[in-house]
Amino acid sequence: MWRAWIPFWHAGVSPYSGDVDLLFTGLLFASALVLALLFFLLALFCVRYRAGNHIDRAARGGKSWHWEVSWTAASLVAFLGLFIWGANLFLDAYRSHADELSVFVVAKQWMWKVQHPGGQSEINALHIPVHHPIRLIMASQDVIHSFFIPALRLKHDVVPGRYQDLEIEVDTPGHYHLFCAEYCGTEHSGMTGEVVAMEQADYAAWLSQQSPSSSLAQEGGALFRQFGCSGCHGLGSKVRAPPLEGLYGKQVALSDGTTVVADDKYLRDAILLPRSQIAAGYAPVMPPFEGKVSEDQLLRLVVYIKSLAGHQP
Amino acid sequence: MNEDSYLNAGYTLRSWFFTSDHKRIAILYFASLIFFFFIGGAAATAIRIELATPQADLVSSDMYNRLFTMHGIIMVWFFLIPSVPNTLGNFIVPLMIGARDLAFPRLNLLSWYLFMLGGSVTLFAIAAGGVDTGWTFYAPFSTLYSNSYVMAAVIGIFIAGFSSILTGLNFIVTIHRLRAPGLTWYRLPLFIWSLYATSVILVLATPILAITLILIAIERCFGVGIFDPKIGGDPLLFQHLFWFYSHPAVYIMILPGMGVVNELISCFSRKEVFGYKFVAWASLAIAALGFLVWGHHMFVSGQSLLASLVFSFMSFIVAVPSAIKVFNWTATLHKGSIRFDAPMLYALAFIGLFTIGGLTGLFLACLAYDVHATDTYFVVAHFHYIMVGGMVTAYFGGLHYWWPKITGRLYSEGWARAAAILIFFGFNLTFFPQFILGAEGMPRRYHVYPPEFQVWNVLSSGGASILAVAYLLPLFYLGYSLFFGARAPANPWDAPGLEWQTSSPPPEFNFAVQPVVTRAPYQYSEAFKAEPQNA
Amino acid sequence: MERWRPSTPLVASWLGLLALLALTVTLAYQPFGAFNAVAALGIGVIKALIVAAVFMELRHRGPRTLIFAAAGLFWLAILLWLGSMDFLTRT
Amino acid sequence: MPDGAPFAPQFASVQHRDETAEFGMWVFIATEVLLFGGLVLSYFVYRHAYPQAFMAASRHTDILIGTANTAILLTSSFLVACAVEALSMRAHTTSRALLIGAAILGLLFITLKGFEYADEYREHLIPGINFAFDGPLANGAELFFIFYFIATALHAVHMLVGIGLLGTFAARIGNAEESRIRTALHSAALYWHFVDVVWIFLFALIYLPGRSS
Repeated sequence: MWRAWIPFWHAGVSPYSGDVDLLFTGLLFASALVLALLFFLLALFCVRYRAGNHIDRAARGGKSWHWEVSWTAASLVAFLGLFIWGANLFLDAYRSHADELSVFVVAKQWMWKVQHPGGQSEINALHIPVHHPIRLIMASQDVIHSFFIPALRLKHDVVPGRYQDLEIEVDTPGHYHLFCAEYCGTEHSGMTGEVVAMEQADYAAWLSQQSPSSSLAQEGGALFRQFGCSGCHGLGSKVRAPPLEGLYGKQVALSDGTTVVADDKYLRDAILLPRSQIAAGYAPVMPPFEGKVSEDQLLRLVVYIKSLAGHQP
Repeated sequence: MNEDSYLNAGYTLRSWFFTSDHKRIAILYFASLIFFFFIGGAAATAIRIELATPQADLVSSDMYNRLFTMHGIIMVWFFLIPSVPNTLGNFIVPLMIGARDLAFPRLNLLSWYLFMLGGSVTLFAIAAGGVDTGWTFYAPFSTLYSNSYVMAAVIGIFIAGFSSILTGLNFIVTIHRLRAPGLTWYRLPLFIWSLYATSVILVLATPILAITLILIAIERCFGVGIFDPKIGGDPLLFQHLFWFYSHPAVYIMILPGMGVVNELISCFSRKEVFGYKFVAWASLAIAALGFLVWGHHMFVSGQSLLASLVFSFMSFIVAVPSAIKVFNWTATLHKGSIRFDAPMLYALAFIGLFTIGGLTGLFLACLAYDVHATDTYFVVAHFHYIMVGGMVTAYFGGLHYWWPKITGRLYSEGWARAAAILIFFGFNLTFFPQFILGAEGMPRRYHVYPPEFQVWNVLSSGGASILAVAYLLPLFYLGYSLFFGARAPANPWDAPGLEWQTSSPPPEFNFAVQPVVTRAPYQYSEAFKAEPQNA
Repeated sequence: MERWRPSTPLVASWLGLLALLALTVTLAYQPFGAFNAVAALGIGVIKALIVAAVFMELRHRGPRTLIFAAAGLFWLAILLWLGSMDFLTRT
Repeated sequence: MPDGAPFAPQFASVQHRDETAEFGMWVFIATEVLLFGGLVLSYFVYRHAYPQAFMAASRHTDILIGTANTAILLTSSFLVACAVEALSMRAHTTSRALLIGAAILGLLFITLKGFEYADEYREHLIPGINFAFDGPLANGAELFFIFYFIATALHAVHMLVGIGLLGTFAARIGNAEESRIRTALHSAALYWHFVDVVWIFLFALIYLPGRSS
């Protein structure tokens, strides 16, 4: 590929990181050009027009606004080009792929807790298979953190009170730094870990080694009964509550006439602050669970409801 | 020293602390700022020593967090924001526009007292145990989690904010109302234009900081949070409010520096500034556009994609007037007759360093690259190139340039040039490695870091020690000149500005007769020599 | 002391303001849906304009004062526009 | 400052000084607009996020006191405008009486506000001190009341400053140098009208939403 011809070029560990590096190279090249021109002119003028140097200083030719207009226009065009390049790539990072794998990340002072759908959990580490898009669904238990993998040129803040997600994909197996990039208190610089990218087979082996007692969905199901959710949402309950089977990913009509897609964020909000978005045709009777469930429990409940997606209501 | 100099108008403490003379108030500010600069500098020194090794060895994590918070708060609110406006601006603005004082002299004094009160409360917060939120005070960490002296710091900054507002108000009114007869807008020196633009930001952005700090204080005091996610508040709202102030505040910190550089470049190349009107309006364009870009601090925070796109676009646009200025300064040198006195060395250093800072700003405005670089040392290096490489360098340049006018004494040119060169090299050695650290992904505000980053950190710390020495030098030779320097003539640089038409140091009410202005600024050419401005 | 009577514009503005106050409270109780908010803020703007023009004597002032009176509002508009843009367009 | 001169040395004339002072007050008002502006942005952001809660919470405010206070403040502004006009006609006694009247109306406003706060305390509507809001909309309502208390308290602080200024000028009319008083009163009046304008908007944001449902 032609990028390999760029001096000092290293192939990135993912297609996206390679694109960002190319953008960086472009920015660097443009800046170097401007700087070189500027420093050359500064040096030239300083030497040529130093006081005492006998040289023609007669009135300049040409109108000054010609110069003004040209360098203003030149800057504007160059900036616009860089904007479009950067914005285009940025929107790329937010595209999602159909076959992605969901992994939950809970940030708290001062650790990263990762939950795989199969129930495997790990601290300050994230094991993923290569060549497979992974959707990280992230929540913070306390303050704002930021999930940063320099090798992938990606980061995203984890703001408390909402799910935030980020898709990553790694092509080269290896260990990569994971940093918290948003200042979060005393041990901020200790809130680091590693992303371990493995070949598919190794990853499968790693998953089975972890031998969790139950999957996230099963644990969520247990919580679902423990918190008494099943009393109303369960089959055959007396209270009329919306059925959750087959809900995930569908359009939900709300009482105020709008519709939303029942995604992770919606489920999260519906559990914590149920009455902010009431499903049409139901009474607003569900108590809010804000402050009653931790982010860890919450994500299990969400995974459980997700796991009901294939069931018939 | 001439008998009627403002320095001879009284020798009692009362004549200083209850003065309404803008020149004396400038001196009060100047003394206070030196003090704050060295406190902030001491914190920076400790940080750089700690970061020479990857592990924690000098201070604990809590202490480290307090150090960088203190460095940020002191340097931003108690040094950079008031630096040029409140010292050089206070002193020079009325002189430059041919006025006898600022429009509201007692308000000016009140502004200094507010500044000192705010500074004292902030110093109390630091002495009592420090603040560990970073200068950005991000909620909910600052409101619900930090157990340091956030309240005191917030109150201190809140008070200092009113000092900024009063100064800005005073400048705006003064520049509108007190210009000498004949001094039309296009005859104003560009320093005035840039301070005018700065004042507009001071007046319109600082109140948002005030209200944001009130909200933080209330959330901390009563535990009820307008930003608290537990009751549905949004921490990002805090960031929007904070950066609505703090991004324009960056322009508060650089526009006055640009203003100073205009004066220096034109004086030492003996030429009028190229493209005067473009440079003048570029200042106002920066002040206005600077309000439209704050969201570029939040590209990875989870704000909407559309908002990110708009803010990125505006960030590129705001770079255009800065580029215009740089090109115009360079063009000013063309066919000049350039002298390399110390102030000119600072001005040339400013152009180089500001351009590097500005160009790396484009990297950060560029969405996809910002995702990688934000909250890393790349950002740290970028804004230090603007604030230290730009503003502090310009401040030193302006200080040397107007030193004879302010004190009536001449400093040692050799020492001054040596210091300027040392600052330039020390600065680059300190901060250029930080670009590399950031590009490689070292997050900012990290107390311990992976060992592979050490080599660049050691270089940076080494540069910082040179920079520390270089910043101490002026203290000595300028201090020496106060007592033993040669007497300065009224116009040592042979410059046409009104401030040079009165004696050095100026008399109490600046001008014996009201000056009348008959021509554009920066008329350095021989043709105007015979005909003084004040005719 | 000579006799002094308030000038007509002052009195008219005062009565107008009170009338607008009555109107806005009345309208608030009518079920107009989203129009309620528009009416409340619209009448607020009219009242503010009356106070600014008559009580604050802006109608007698030149462009410089008008620019500065408008500057605060202009920057407020920037704050509200760009500030709420994020919240209105989040997904 | 040289004694005896009617204006400070940086000015060329009394008129120059007066125009400068008025201009300064306008710049100050621009600052104040933004001070309240930050709160208004918070209000709109949360009102957009919790429209139902904001309406429900708004219905818990006392529209009677709110409307009465608006009328009081509008009238007080009117009196101050009259006082400025009267002073320029050299009707000192009338001007003083009008200022005292305006200040008393201001105090009445503060008093009513105090009663309103006391009512809200009894109804458990003060976040952080005594807050209980039944029903599903508690969170949004709490955000509304946080805004309500911060905005009205900040406004009340401005009122108190203004009342102090009006009282001072009422006392000084006729006792101090005429043109100085006129300039200063003119600036103080601008400030008082501005506080009035702020209230006009706070009234629309706080008391009016949700009345029809």
